[in-house]
Amino acid sequence: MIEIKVMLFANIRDLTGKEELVLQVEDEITVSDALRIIKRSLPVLEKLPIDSFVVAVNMEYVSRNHLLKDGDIIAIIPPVGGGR
Amino acid sequence: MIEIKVMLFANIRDLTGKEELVLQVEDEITVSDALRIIKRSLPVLEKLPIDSFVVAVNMEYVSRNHLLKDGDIIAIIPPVGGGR
Amino acid sequence: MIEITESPISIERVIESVRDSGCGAILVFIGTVRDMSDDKKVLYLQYEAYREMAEKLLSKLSEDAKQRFGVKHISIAHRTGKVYPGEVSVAIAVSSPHRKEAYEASRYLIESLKKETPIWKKEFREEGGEWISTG
Amino acid sequence: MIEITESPISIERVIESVRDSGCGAILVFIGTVRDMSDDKKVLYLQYEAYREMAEKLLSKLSEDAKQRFGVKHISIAHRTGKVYPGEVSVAIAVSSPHRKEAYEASRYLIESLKKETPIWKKEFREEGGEWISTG
Repeated sequence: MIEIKVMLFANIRDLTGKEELVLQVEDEITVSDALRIIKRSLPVLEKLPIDSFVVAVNMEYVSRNHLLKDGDIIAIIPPVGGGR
Repeated sequence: MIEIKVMLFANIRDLTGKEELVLQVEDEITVSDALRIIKRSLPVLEKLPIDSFVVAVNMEYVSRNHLLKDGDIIAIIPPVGGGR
Repeated sequence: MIEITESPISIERVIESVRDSGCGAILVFIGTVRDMSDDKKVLYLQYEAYREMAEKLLSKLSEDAKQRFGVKHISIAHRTGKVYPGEVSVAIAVSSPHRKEAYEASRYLIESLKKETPIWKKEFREEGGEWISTG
Repeated sequence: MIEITESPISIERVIESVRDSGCGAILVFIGTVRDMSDDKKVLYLQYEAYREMAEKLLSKLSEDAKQRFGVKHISIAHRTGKVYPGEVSVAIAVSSPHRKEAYEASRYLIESLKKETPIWKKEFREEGGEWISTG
């Protein structure tokens, strides 16, 4: 059993009313897997294009097939960059 | 008889020990004429490449054949622009 | 100095932190909240940051800019929470022996900050709030 | 605000003078006196200006930059007299709705100021003084 902490921000936080989740899974999973689990547990997220959002693991941007280990912190990063 | 005030700065001021001169001439003269008179009255100026310095009359940069009138203020402007 | 903070930003402190008598140029970028957005009156912005990651990325970005442009010191301060029109949301100071490098590094820093740093802003107008991005 | 002054420059005042809640970007260039020049220790610089003409040219330059780059406010302050290493010799603040224009205008202003404004500097090192120009 491994535990992964999920951090939510901005419009994701507004929509779900949550700042954090904890995923408990049997074995190491990829970022894609984690996103699928998160979307299943928070159906309201279908209102956002989560699949286009970048993801950071332990504060580093990673790709969708990055493997998550016990104790990892995954953050879903909505688009940034307002203002010229 | 017309009177022209001459303003001196920086290395010209250091060399001559003067901040101002007054030229009194019979008639309107050009900037070139004025420079010639100034150099004659302050021979120490031959140490500086005055002929390559720009000149302002009444706070506007002018060419060497600009005509000076009574009451004009002529400033000899050594090179500026130190620092990158 | 890299700082993501709930408190008002002191421009003086940001500038002081990059002063160096070996540097002839300091360039300071100050981003302030505008009172209008798309012709609508802005009440305030709400900034939210993934603080630890933002600080880490901005530190990395600073090191990167120092190497790349040869500037000497860099300080970045970014507000979080409610920021009202006219208030400072971000300040970036760069000091450098010569000015050309300071301009290049400063521009690079603000563009990179806006693009890459996990800091979000929600704009509150009279008719409600909206998360803003150019992404 | 255009100011050629014997007194120390207040960066805060220069910045305050361009603040405008319609402008999201303020860019501040600060020129300071370096402690070394060509590997020689600098004691101080002596700035001398043709004050009236310098103020007139800088006002014109500011109007010119506002037109050309569409920036909103410009303030320029330049010291005269003795200025010691680490002290501010010149400060230029530009405010603008957006940052790109502020960077362009700021760079244009400092380059033009250095090239065209009748302000001279004499550098005093341990072995004496020398008028400096790139002209």
